[in-house]
Amino acid sequence: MSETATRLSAFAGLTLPAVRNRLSVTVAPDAIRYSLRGSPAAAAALGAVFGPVPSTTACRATSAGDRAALWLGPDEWYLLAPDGDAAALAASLSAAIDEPHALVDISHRNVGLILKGPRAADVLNGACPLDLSETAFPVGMSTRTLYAKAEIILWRTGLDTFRVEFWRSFAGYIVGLIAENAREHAV
Amino acid sequence: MLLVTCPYCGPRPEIEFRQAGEAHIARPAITCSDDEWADFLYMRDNHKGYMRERWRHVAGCGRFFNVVRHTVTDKFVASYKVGEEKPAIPAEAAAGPRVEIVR
Amino acid sequence: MHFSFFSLLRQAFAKHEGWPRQWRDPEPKPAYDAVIVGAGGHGLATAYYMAAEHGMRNIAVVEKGWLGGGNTGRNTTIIRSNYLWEESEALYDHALDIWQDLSQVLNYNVMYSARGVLMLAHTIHDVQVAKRHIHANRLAGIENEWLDPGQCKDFVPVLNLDPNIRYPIMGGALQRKGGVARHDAVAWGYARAASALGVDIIQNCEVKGIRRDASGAVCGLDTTRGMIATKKVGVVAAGHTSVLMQMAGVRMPLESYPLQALVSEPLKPIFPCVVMSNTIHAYISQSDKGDLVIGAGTDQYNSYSQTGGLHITQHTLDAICELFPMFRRVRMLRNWGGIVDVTPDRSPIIAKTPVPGLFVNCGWGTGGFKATPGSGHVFAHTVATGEPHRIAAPFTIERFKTGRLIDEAAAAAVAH
Amino acid sequence: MSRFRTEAGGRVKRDKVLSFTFDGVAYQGLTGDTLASALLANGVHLVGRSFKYHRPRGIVTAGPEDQNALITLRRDAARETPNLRATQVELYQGLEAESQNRWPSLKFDVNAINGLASSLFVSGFYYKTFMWPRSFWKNVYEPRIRAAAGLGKAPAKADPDRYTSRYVHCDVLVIGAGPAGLTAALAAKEAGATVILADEGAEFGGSLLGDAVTTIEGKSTDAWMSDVVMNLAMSDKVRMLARTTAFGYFADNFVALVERVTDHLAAPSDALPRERLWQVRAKQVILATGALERPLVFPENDRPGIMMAEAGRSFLNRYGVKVGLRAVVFTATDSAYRAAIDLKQAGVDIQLIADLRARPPADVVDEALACGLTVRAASTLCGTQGGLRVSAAEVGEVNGDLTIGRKEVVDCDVVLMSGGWTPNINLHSQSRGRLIYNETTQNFLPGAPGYDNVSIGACKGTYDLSATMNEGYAAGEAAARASGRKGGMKKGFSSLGGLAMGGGHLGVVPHDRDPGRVKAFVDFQHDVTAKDIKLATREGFQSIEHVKRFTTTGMATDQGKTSNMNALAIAAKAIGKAIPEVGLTTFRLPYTPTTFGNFAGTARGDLFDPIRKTPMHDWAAAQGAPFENVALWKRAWYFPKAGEDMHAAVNRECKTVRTTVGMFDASTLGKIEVVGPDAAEFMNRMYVNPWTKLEIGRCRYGIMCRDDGFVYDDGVVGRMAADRFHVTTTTGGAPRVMNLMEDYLQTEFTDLKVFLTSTTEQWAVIAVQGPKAREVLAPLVEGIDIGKDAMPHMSVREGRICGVPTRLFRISFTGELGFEVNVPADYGQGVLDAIWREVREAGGCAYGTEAMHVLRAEKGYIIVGQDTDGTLTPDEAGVGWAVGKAKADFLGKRGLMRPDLTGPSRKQLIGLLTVDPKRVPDEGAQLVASAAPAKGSHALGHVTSAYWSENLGRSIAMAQLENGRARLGETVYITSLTGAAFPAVVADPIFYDKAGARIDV
Ligand SMILES: Cc1cc2nc3c(=O)[nH]c(=O)nc-3n(C[C@H](O)[C@H](O)[C@H](O)COP(=O)(O)OP(=O)(O)OC[C@H]3O[C@@H](n4cnc5c(N)ncnc54)[C@H](O)[C@@H]3O)c2cc1C
Ligand SMILES: NC(=O)c1ccc[n+]([C@@H]2O[C@H](COP(=O)([O-])OP(=O)(O)OC[C@H]3O[C@@H](n4cnc5c(N)ncnc54)[C@H](O)[C@@H]3O)[C@@H](O)[C@H]2O)c1
Ligand SMILES: Cc1cc2nc3c(=O)[nH]c(=O)nc-3n(C[C@H](O)[C@H](O)[C@H](O)COP(=O)(O)O)c2cc1C
Ligand SMILES: [Zn+2]
Repeated sequence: MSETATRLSAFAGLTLPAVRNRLSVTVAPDAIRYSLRGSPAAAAALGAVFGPVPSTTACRATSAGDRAALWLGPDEWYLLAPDGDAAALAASLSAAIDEPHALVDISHRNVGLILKGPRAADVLNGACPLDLSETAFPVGMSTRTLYAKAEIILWRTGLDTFRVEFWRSFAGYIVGLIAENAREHAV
Repeated sequence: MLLVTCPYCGPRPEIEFRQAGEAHIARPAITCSDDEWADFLYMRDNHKGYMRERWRHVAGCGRFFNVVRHTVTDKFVASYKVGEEKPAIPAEAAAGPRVEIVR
Repeated sequence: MHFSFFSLLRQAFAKHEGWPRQWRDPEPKPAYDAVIVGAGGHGLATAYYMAAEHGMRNIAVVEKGWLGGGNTGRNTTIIRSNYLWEESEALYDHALDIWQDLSQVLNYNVMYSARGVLMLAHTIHDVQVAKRHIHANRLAGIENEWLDPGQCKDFVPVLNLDPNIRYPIMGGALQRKGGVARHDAVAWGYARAASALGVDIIQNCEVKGIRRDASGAVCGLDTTRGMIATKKVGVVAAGHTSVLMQMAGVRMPLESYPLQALVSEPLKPIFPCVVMSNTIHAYISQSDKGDLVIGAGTDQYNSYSQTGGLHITQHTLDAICELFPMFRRVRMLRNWGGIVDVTPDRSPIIAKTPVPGLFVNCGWGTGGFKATPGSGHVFAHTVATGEPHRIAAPFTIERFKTGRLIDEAAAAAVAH
Repeated sequence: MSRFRTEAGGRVKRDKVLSFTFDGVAYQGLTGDTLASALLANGVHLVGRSFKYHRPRGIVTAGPEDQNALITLRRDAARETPNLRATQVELYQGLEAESQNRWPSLKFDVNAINGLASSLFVSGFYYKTFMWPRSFWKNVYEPRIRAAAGLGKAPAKADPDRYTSRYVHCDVLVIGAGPAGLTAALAAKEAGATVILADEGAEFGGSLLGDAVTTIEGKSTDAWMSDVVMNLAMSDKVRMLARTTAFGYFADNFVALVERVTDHLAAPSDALPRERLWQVRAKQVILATGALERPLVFPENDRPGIMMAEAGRSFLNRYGVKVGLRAVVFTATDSAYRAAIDLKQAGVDIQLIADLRARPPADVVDEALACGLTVRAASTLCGTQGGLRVSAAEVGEVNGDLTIGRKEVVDCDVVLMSGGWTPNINLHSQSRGRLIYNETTQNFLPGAPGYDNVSIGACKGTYDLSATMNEGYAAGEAAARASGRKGGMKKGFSSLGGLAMGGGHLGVVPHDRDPGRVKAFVDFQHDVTAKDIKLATREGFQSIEHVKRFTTTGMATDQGKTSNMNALAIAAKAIGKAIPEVGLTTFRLPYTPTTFGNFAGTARGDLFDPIRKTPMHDWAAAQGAPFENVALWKRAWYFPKAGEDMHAAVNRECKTVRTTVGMFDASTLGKIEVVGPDAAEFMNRMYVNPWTKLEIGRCRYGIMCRDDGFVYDDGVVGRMAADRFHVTTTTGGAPRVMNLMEDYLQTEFTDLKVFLTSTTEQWAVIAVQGPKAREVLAPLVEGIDIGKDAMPHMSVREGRICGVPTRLFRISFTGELGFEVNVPADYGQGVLDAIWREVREAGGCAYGTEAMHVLRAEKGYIIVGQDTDGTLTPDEAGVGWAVGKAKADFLGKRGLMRPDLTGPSRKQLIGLLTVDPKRVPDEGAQLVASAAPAKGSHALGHVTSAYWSENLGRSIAMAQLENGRARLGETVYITSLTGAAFPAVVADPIFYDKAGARIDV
């Protein structure tokens, strides 16, 4: 029997930008990620076992401990849990839901970056068209949106901290673009 | 860049959306005539004035929804979900003179 | 007055006091044998050929604004005939033939400039599509040739041939007879020639209604300058076609979108031809005045506003700067929009309609300027004789019912 | 210090001297100068040549509206920038500028000879001539016209500078930071709004910067401005953007600003972008863009040294520069008196003020007289003298009947003119606002706005300074309230001094010269004279849009900022209509010319479009594979060994797969997880195939049409569970297939309980194909019996490989025994490493997309998008067998029933075997009936795919051919770009292993 295959991060070989104390960019740790699609009732049923109850308010994330559920659409949530046996967790979650739904493992489809620092919003606004002021995009807000020509999920986890999740093949583009947009903040 | 109001997410920039053509064009039954099928596939009001059209918040909540928008001013006047009652089309304001003159 | 160097010289001595109006400014008559709606290039050309080749003199062109002010006055003027399908090849090449001596025929210098149109290929798929066109065109007797990257560079020295760019250039299809012309002059030249043959060109005259008699046939037009009786109406209204056809109760397979274009500040000659890239979506040429004339794809929504979004222009110019990185420092002078009437198969409609006496020439979308003379020529025949010209025959409305599309878009996804 | 630099005053830093060159000549200027003010300080007025006649041109204004002072700036070979306005270029140490559109030199320009023929080169002359002989247009006339036209030269090298962009939102965007904009920003800020204040200038203050006499709230303008600017700058709610032009106003209060970040710096940091595009969505916009001074249209009004009066004042008060030593002031406006007074007080000889008006306001005249100035009412300029610089003005008396009475030639080295003020309504109009024409002031003013904006101050025609500031403050407060803030207090401002800006004249002034000969310019850059405009109207160009296009007036780089009103007045008069009836031409973006780089921004090089890479990309790169662009993906094309070219590599790869085994990265294929109780029914409706009976663990090749009946996409679909399908799509088609599915699910098939998730990137996919495929995988797979019977062709199993979960498909796009290993993407490389070891051990190879294409063509498998083109039905594409004819409905069923899709002589997919087996046709070549088809012959079809097949030792091709299946065995001819068409025999498209024996092992 062959040895177990090791993981290779989509960020391997990429240099993450940083601007002194104004911006740090780190890779979010490996995690279980699911796409949950179904009715709010299905989401509520899942919440009962998952921890955070997925929000029915648009564009809001709920979290409990190290688990989170991000509202992406009226029948779609993005679930995050610490790395582990994704299939087993999925089975136990699905078992708790009577409603028709889909719980699909996308742990490897998506990757995440954490942008932190007083210039994080500005660097994001270098290519994201949303209003990232605290009033328009408060802590706890989550949504799919764009970073230039790439689709991202943007989640504000703190006043100056954002988590950006996206499909792994875009890693080079997004890291490159963040670096380009961060450059002027060094001055 | 237009500001499109998604009935789920609120006002968001146009680039997050795809316009998906005239709204409320029902897919006829398979037994329909060639004319009816052509109407469904290709014929469009292409109205100058208020138009009901579909958009999809593709880089957002992913939903298709309907709007009423004016195709001359490009202004949106209503957004509504699939299956919701159609909001009324506002009366067309009389076009004033291009240049008003004061003395 | 015949235009020539000598008339110019004579007028120079006469302080240019003697130039007559280039076209008459008549009051609308109560009735005409036929009325063309829309004084764009296509409408004016139609009227001209109706008068010149079909002897119809009691005809009018009515225009809601100023003649040539529609898409004719706001397009990037690319002329070529290397389309894919035989029906399109015949139509566009017919136009290209007429372009050759149009200035002489109209006695108006339309500045047709056969600078060559180079369509770049960036992917293997592009190469396949380009070669398919070249083979098809050659068979049809339409010149179109394949250039390898080095030959492309020779033809356009400012081209970025770096193999490491995002979409490296793998070659291109060149039609040498393709080029550009002065858009305004085309409208003006046809207007002047048509007017001289007796065609009434009536500007500031918007059609508000199409009247039909008891049999359902067309009998007149309601306009902002009064009712005009006529038994034949040719609608040549580009972006506004749906609006007009609605007046006669005919629904069309058309959607009107904004299409933007822009020019740079004038520069000394730097760009010798026309370059189009379908994959990265932009096209460019340089006008006789020196401005770079640039365009790309439509905005995504239906609109009659003649403006569009900034992001469209951004994508147009990021593509241009990728191909020609020295142009980043060049500046945009003006950006505008037109209203293009797009059919599902991206081919025009030049046809009779279900309404007797009502004819329509539309659906040229993003690429009808090049067809202006040919379109007018075959549509004149259609309106004058009541039956489609041989070349126009496939371009019916019925094709959308039978499925006999002439799908230039599916085959190549090329605009203009 | 030169005679033209004042001893003191202005905003320049006198102790900071800068050197610069213009046309190679070294000069000195001061920090705070523009290139224009620095040149004027050195007595240089001649800076350029006009477009058509190459007439000498001098600096006319002090701002962005200048048409003449266009120069090229050179930092290095790649940083050459043409057509910059010297009036906006801030001086820096070492600046190198050059004049344009002249040869060999600015002072002696050969093309000035055009001017001699100017009586020929009237507007639109080119439409009337150059038509004979026909060939001369292309070879002789056009090249000459082109060479003479154009202004600066495009840079020759790629621009190394960077451009960035930023999206921002605010409550109130204030454009223009003159007294109106400053007070508006102040009020909005105080009322609690978030504010962006942008001004094109290097400093905030607008017209106040050129004002030395006014006081505001008892302070000097200087002191007042710096207090306000400081107050605003201290607030974290206000973003202050200098050197920032609002150039475009788009729908829904989306405004584009461009900030010039480094152009004014001698040695910019390379961390900084050259320009920054601010894309602002503002709740409320306040337009405070001021007014522009108009030239007067009089004979020979274009000589260098003739400039706007307020520009003369600005150069003096702001830059400490006297624009001349002896001035004639020619005005129809009150404000020029202030210029005359200021200049006189600075020591300039003001020869006289010639006022066109018969009765200029007494207070204005009295003040001038009190300062010792000579004022002549009812006076005009009938001409000027001078070569490269004005040397005298011909002042004439205007009689009551507009004839000219007494005339006098007055020496001067500068003429200051003022034809009145034009409110700057550009942005209001871009925002689709309506216009009001004020007949008294002869101005177009902003009417009802198109979006939430308001115009204030001079751009709305408010010229009184206190009134302007009160208007500004009120507007700022109101805008804050309208954007949902609490609002603030009312406040009144008082000022003393200010500028009287009344009066004005539109069109040609009275003169006694021959109007048919004299040149009175309207558009200086394009050499459009009053008589050109009259000629246009005479020739029937009566719409102002026609006049513009025929004469090119207003089409110059200033877009008519200074010329449009005069042109309009001249045209209106010639046509005999009122000005508002003739109307303005359309205002368009950009407000001032804006670099392409600003629009392109960061989208360049690798960031031009996302580069999507598979999890095994770097491995393939390390193996030396070149990549092919497919949609946004990079796919490994082939894997050359040392010394191999593409053909050799592909031949080897193809052989190896059929003899031993090959490994291929198929990760880019689109994948969609279709889940839900109605999943099978959904599949039935979306695909032409039937799905209900597909067993769990089995796969089927699916074809998707759109409702028009034409093939849209294809892919293998595996049934993972009763309610779960693993759907694959083409690489390029993945997003649009997903979109189409969502569309029908959300809006058409709303009765179905089905949920879609894209899993394209969840799975890395490694195809293992070839007789030894099973052997390669066997040692790595756990929990799946991959034996022939346990796992037949077209099946899927879940288990583990290399210790990680897999969805293992037994499918084949090569016609060999084959598997596609799906593993969670991060494991892709690890699993590939293990498979690669086994593959090498088995004597196999890695293969790329090219070999994949050849192998599938040997088997007659189509590629959607290559063998189909959006115009083919499933039957024509050779996959008619897939259609579930018994199904009640599916996408395309009704479309396929249309008459033309069922009619005869449609095309069909066939194979072609060239008679010369070595000859590989071009993909795209046409099929014809003979070797030398007549021009215009009908094409019977075309080649869709063609390759050299090393396995078959000959070429193979797939093609679309009319009635193709009925023609098997017939000979058709394939067109060639290099010679005659060549023969090929129509064949079955399956060239290799027709029976499929190799798959089923
Ligand atoms: C930005 C842009 C770039 C383009 N680039 C190219 C290119 O490079 N090459 C190319 O070949 N084509 C190009 N095109 C397309 C081309 O411009 C058009 O296909 C062509 O000009 C159409 O000519 P037309 O005479 O049919 O229409 P238009 O010139 O639009 O004329 C239609 C006329 O009908 C009038 N009208 C409408 N309604 C009424 C009414 N109710 N009563 C009276 N009159 C009415 C309108 O005012 C208008 O003048 C481009 C188009 C645009 C907008
Ligand atoms: N040119 C003038 O308007 C002018 C001249 C002399 C005196 N005044 C006095 O000033 C008062 C008017 O003040 P105001 O504030 O209305 O005008 P202003 O001219 O003082 O300020 C307008 C400002 O807008 C800026 N601007 C214009 N278009 C812009 C754009 N697209 N993007 C960015 N910035 C842009 C200009 O650079 C300028 O600084 C008058 O009442 C008069 O007393 C005005
Ligand atoms: C081929 C072409 C070249 C043009 N060149 C110029 C130019 O040099 N200067 C200019 O101001 N506008 C130029 N324009 C744009 C016109 O001014 C105008 O924007 C266009 O005709 C659309 O009309 P509108 O902007 O009035 O709606 C050009 C337009 C075309 C189609
Ligand atoms: Zn939404």
